[in-house]
Amino acid sequence: MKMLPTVIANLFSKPATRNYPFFVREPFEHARGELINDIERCIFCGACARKCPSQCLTVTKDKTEGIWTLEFFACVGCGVCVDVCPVNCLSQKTTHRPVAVERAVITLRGKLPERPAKKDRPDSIEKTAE
Amino acid sequence: MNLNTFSLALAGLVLAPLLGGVVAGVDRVVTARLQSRLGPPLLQPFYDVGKLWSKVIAPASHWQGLFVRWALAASLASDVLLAAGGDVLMCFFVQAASASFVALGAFCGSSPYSKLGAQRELFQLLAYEPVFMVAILCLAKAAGGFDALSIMAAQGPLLFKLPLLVPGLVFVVLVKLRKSPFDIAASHHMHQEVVRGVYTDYAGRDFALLEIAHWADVTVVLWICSFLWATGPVQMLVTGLVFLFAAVVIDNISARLTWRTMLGRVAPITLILATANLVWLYLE
Amino acid sequence: MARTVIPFGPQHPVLPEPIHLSLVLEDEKVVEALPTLGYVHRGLEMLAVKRDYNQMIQIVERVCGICSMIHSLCYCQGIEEMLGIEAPRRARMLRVVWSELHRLHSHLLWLGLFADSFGFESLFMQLWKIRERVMDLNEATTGNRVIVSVNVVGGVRTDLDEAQVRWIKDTLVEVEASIRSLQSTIMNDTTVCKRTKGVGVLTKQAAYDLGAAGPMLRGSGVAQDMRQLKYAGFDELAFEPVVETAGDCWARSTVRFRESLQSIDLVRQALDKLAPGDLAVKVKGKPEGEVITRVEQPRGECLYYLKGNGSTFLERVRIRTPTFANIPPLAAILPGLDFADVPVVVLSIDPCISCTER
Amino acid sequence: MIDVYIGLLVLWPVAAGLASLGQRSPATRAALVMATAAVLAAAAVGLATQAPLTASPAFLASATALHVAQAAAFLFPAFFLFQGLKEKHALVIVFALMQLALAAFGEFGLAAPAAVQTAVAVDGLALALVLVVSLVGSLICIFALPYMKHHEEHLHLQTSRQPQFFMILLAFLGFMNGLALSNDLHVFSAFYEATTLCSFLLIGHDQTAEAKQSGLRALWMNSMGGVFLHAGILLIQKQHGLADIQALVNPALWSGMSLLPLALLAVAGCVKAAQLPFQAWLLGAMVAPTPVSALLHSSTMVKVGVFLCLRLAPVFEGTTTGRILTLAGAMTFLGASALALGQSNAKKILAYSTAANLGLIIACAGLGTPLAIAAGTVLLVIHAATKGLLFLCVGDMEQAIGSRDLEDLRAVIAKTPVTALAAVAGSMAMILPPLGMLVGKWAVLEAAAASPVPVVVIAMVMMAVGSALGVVCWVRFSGTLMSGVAVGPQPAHTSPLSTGLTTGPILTLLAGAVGLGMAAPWLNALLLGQGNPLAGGWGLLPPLFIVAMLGWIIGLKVLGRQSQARLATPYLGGLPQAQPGSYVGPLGRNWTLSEGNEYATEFFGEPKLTRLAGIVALALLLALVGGALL
Amino acid sequence: MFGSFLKTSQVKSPWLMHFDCGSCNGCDIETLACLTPVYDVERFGVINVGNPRHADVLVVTGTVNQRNAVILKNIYDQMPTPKLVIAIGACGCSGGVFREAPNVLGGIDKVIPVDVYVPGCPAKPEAIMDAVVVGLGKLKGILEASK
Amino acid sequence: MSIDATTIAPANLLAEASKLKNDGYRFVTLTSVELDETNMEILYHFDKNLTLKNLRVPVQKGGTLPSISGLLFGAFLVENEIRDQYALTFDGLVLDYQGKLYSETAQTAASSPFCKYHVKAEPDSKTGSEPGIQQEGK
Repeated sequence: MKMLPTVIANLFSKPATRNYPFFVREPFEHARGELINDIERCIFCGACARKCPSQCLTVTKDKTEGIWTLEFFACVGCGVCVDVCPVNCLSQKTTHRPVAVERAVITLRGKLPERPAKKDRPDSIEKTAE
Repeated sequence: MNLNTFSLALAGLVLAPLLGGVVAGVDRVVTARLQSRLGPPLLQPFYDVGKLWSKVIAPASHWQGLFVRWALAASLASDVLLAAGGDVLMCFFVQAASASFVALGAFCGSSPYSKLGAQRELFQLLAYEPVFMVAILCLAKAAGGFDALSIMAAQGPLLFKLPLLVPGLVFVVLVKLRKSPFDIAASHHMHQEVVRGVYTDYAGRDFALLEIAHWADVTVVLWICSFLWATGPVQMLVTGLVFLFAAVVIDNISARLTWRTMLGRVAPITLILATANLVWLYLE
Repeated sequence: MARTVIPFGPQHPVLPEPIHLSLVLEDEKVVEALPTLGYVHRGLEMLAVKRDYNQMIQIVERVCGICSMIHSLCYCQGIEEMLGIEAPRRARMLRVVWSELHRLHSHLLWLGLFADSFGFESLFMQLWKIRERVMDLNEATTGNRVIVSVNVVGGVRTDLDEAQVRWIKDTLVEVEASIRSLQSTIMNDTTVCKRTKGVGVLTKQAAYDLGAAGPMLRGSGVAQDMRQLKYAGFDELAFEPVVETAGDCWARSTVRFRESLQSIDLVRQALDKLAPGDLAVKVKGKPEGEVITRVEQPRGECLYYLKGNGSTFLERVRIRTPTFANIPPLAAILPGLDFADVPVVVLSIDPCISCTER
Repeated sequence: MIDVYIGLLVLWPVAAGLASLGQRSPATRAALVMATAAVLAAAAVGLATQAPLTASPAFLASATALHVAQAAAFLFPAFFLFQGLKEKHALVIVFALMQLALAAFGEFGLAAPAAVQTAVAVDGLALALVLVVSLVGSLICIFALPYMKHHEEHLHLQTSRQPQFFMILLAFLGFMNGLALSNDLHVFSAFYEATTLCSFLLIGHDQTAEAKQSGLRALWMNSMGGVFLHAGILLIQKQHGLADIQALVNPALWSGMSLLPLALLAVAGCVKAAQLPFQAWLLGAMVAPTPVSALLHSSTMVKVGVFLCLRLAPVFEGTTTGRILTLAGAMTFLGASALALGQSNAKKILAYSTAANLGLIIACAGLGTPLAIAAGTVLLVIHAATKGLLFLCVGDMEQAIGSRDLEDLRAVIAKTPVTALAAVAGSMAMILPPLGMLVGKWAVLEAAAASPVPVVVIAMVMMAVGSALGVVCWVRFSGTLMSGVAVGPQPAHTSPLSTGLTTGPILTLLAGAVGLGMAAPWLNALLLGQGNPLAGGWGLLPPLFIVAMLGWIIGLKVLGRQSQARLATPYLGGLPQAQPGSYVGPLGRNWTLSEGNEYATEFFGEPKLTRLAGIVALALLLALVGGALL
Repeated sequence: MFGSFLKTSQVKSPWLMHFDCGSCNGCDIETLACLTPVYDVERFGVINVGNPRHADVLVVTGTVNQRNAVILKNIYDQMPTPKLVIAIGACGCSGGVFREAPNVLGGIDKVIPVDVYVPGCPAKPEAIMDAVVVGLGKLKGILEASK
Repeated sequence: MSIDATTIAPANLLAEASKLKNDGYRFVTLTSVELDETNMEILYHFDKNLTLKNLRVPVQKGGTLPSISGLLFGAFLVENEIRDQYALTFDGLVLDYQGKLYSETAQTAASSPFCKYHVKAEPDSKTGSEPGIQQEGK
């Protein structure tokens, strides 16, 4: 019986429901959503791939082209890669990643920079561990 | 049996379950609003039944299809009886038969939860049946006849003669609507410790038919409750809705009790109140 | 009398997480109950072989989504101890803010699930409605609703600005009012008391001997709370453990209810003591040696044993979570219960199976 | 012709019984039993075509017959006394001595009553009992043929005791018919004692210690009933100088007079009908072979009690004695129904249910209105058919699986489908509209509601609760039989006897129970004749029937379609099954899924409830006698 | 008309069943949050049912391990057709951060076919609602095709 | 950094544990640590007034320890876990899951998922090497 005032108040007030998807709330400023890579600026150093806790990023290079692959189904959105990116080409949108009906990976190709940046030097200990 | 009675009976057969469906829809919308939610569309129960109807699933028992249809037949028969102005006590017995078939079907199932639900359904039956039966005896005594027509023809609202019936009838409505605190055999929101209780093993089209039977039951119960103020169709409708609203509110302000509490406390108390009212009617 | 065997779980609607209980009933009274685990077991302690100690922060955060912040806090404190560094004061205060916000949302979540276990749907809805405000606080300040990912070795990643501090305080005033409006329902409502009082009683002695933790222990009258260890910023905050003595489900829910209000108070205290300063210290060296750290999770005492060998990879990460300690007491109190009370009692330990099995 | 019918009904079974005593050949015995069944059925139907009627066949009306009856009043107690002395059973001795004393007082201390006008009066009630005895009783005797053969094989007897058994069984039917037909109180009382004797012998038939003890219990209780009966008869003789039952049952005769004699007769009826607190003898009778239980419960013995009360019912209408009797009957209905719910022994469930339903009939008798009497009579007939059916089914299933515990009978439908389904149909006939028992219950309630006295209100509430208890009990009973998965360790599987002699009676009784059940409204109307107060109510039954039939036809069609369907795996919290009836659970153990019914022992525990209900019922019976004294 | 009503019903009444298949609780509580006042998926007719026999949509959170794979498969088999499976969170989609843990087999599509994947760690309630809508669209397509 | 722990022999374990229990210590948990190819140690953690007391018990791989679950029921779960993960057996477990607490396949010394150094149980027919300790993992 103690709940009576609360439920009656609920009946006569506006429901708390946000009518998503007809009404979408503005996302919070710092929300960590979809991970995107401005591939033009990427130097394919591989720092993100090494630091990623879920190992969902891979960076491979051939002679002229760098390939940045994101297995986005395994991405946990922690933002570690964004933090370690030396050229700030990685960023996170404030909106969540849309749902998908099939498994996929995101593969971005870009031109390699003229000279590898200094931070690209792999850490020997971590390398052997993987 | 004249043509008039026949058409009334037919109307009961068709309209009563539909009315029950609308009641279920109203219930869900009001429940949602009490919980500060927007809630489903009013016709959601009909979509649910339509969906269940088109599902394909292997039965849990060879017997369940049979019992579901018997339960539906009994529920509809009780509607027909009431609509045609028949004997309310008989209508009540017919409805109890429907509940028995539901429990029997659940016994035939293979999941332990289904059988536990069946046991609890029976305990529930044991708790509300006497109260409901005494309530009907009271109504009949106060109105001077057992048939629905003479009860509806009673002079003035019966509520003033039968105030002690109200807790009992609310109890019956709560049990029948499968609402807290008495949703012991199966809860109206889709889960509790016995999963879906007596409904656990019913699925697909059988479950859809059972839902329709449940609507028919709810109509009968609310209809009988509305006899407390049967001075006209509108008044009856309002009385029925008041009972429905009371049940929905109580559902939202109470926890589920156990069958031990229901059988040991609530049922005796409501029964004693109803009996006191009946004795009072006789002493008058 | 014939006995009924009920396979309760792993998939069961009142169990939020998979755990199996084989219940043997007689007239709906439990005569035998045996738990089975392993439906959430991932073996993530062994990921220490494949992930360095920094990446492990993200792993231990995901031991359990609900207590994620406090797991990483415990882990980071352990690594910091091994490295011989201490997080700056602002970082420690911020850790208190987020850990208490986590405790608040966890307790509200639990109170809701607990209400659902005895069929009180609207109370569940109401509590989760309030909880959404706390989730908004989490998301707005850290970027994620649940797994906030704020801890790093040596401090925190995220800062709060003045506007955010004010907003948190304002929101908490409303949240506190809403929670208090439900106090009488949770603690005094007739039907609720009927289902919780005297159900699943664990005496003080039994709770202590069986090694119960957290609200389970405090509900039985033992005033033990790891926050008394004064980790993070608790050394500067006024804090007294919440204790109830009845030892039943009611006592446990009351402890959690009162703790959620206490958490609001602690967040306020921490925000008031927030002084400008660094967010993290510079990390030097590699973890080496053994360390045990303990923190208080929403569910109770959480213990981390870490062993480093001087490389970036830890030798051993051992996590003892509160639910792991609470399952033996649960197994001890189940026999003799009404079947209808089984979910209530199981929920009353606030089972976090993903913590337990890791 | 009528005299011939009556003669056949009463004398043939006794003669056939005596003939069977000398017979050791099973074939001849079978032939005798079958012939008796045929003769009884034919004679009963023949009599029914002529009813209502009165007659005075020589073997009941002659001076010799009356002398035999007078002698019986001494001989039976003397035999009981002998038994009591032999077994050193104090209560048997006491009641036998009391009976002897009463018989002596009646013989030498009182003036002889006025001569009875007609020795036999066949009205609806008597005819109902005759039909029940001759049809249901005969079927049970036929069922007993294969059953007793199997039973004795099971007991490994050196010499068969079947000749004695069938002698008593058949004679019992004759005595019952005599009791139903006789219009002379003294002849009636002689038959009454004869049934006591028969039941004593049958219950003790197996001669185990338990059987003997149960037999003696039945003997002392029923001779106590005999004491009440004799006392009542003597009082009537003293007050009115009457022994003619038809003349006696005249409300005008009793206006303004103490109903004490009738109250005593009613108590005698309650004892025979195993009403609380006298239910113990009927429960004890469970140790006897199943045909005996079936006979005692359905067509003989207990029906004597309700028959006696219904006979006197018109006098009870509107009297305090009648109302207290209604209350006592309703109390038994409530108490015994609750006791039945707490039982797992299938035969005990049946026994308590019998006591309960007879309580309902006695409540009808107490009300005494034409509607109530009609309802009581319908209940009597349909209860006999249904309970007979249920007992035969339980007996058959018991022999198939070697246990009579409901928990062991779980899922028995897989082993003995025909019998199990018949049992389910029987239990449905106990509770479901529009079948007979329910229609009877309905009529009782409406009859009670017409009574203007608040005391009856309490009886009505008791009936409401008892009715709900009955529904729960029977749905659970049939649900258990039909349970989906056969589980738990099953008792040793003995060979079931599936001869035509077993299934024949079961199926005939099934047809009777359901058919009569369906016909109940018309049966009721037939008994009530003109001025049926429920005419309006009956009118709505046809559409109900139509809807019900439609549902049943569609349901059966679906059953036919689904009966071949592949079944879904059971929902076990997501756990898969290693093999049907088990799952792999904790400790790597293979957990057998077992099920047990809930008996809610804290509400329906036998010892506590028996004491409580017994005290209340005893108080009511004391009030019945005491109230009549005032 | 009856036929079209039935078709409409099937996409207007998705009863979902949630199975926690070794999730860290993050996605679980977000799934539950969907049912609560602020998100209230009952607007789309969604009810959280506890029994596979009544469920239309199986919502799975978490990674598959040796023990729960059997349960997951069993629950999926017990659901009536047509049915939808929604894999929630990084773990449900691929095993997420735990892919390389000793007792993890991977995402739930290792055991049962998945209709909709919801990325995120944990997936936001809005994303879960999106998944329900997308799944129903897919179901509608299947129903149209079967006409 | 190291922790304060008393090393005791397995034989003294029960006596020590019951002494701690009588002194009012609360059982917290066990920690199993793999030291090298052949050796492990189990740490027993007890708590009194927020102070931890640790017992360090050395044990051989695939060896057996006395179970303290009879004394402290709360220990049964963690002992089963260690049985599962490190294939150490405990004598007198009150509830023995037979190494199947977390998965259906019983763990043996040869297949203990949490050991970096696995014990090879059977001779490998291909290489013909003898059963013995073989280093795996890193």
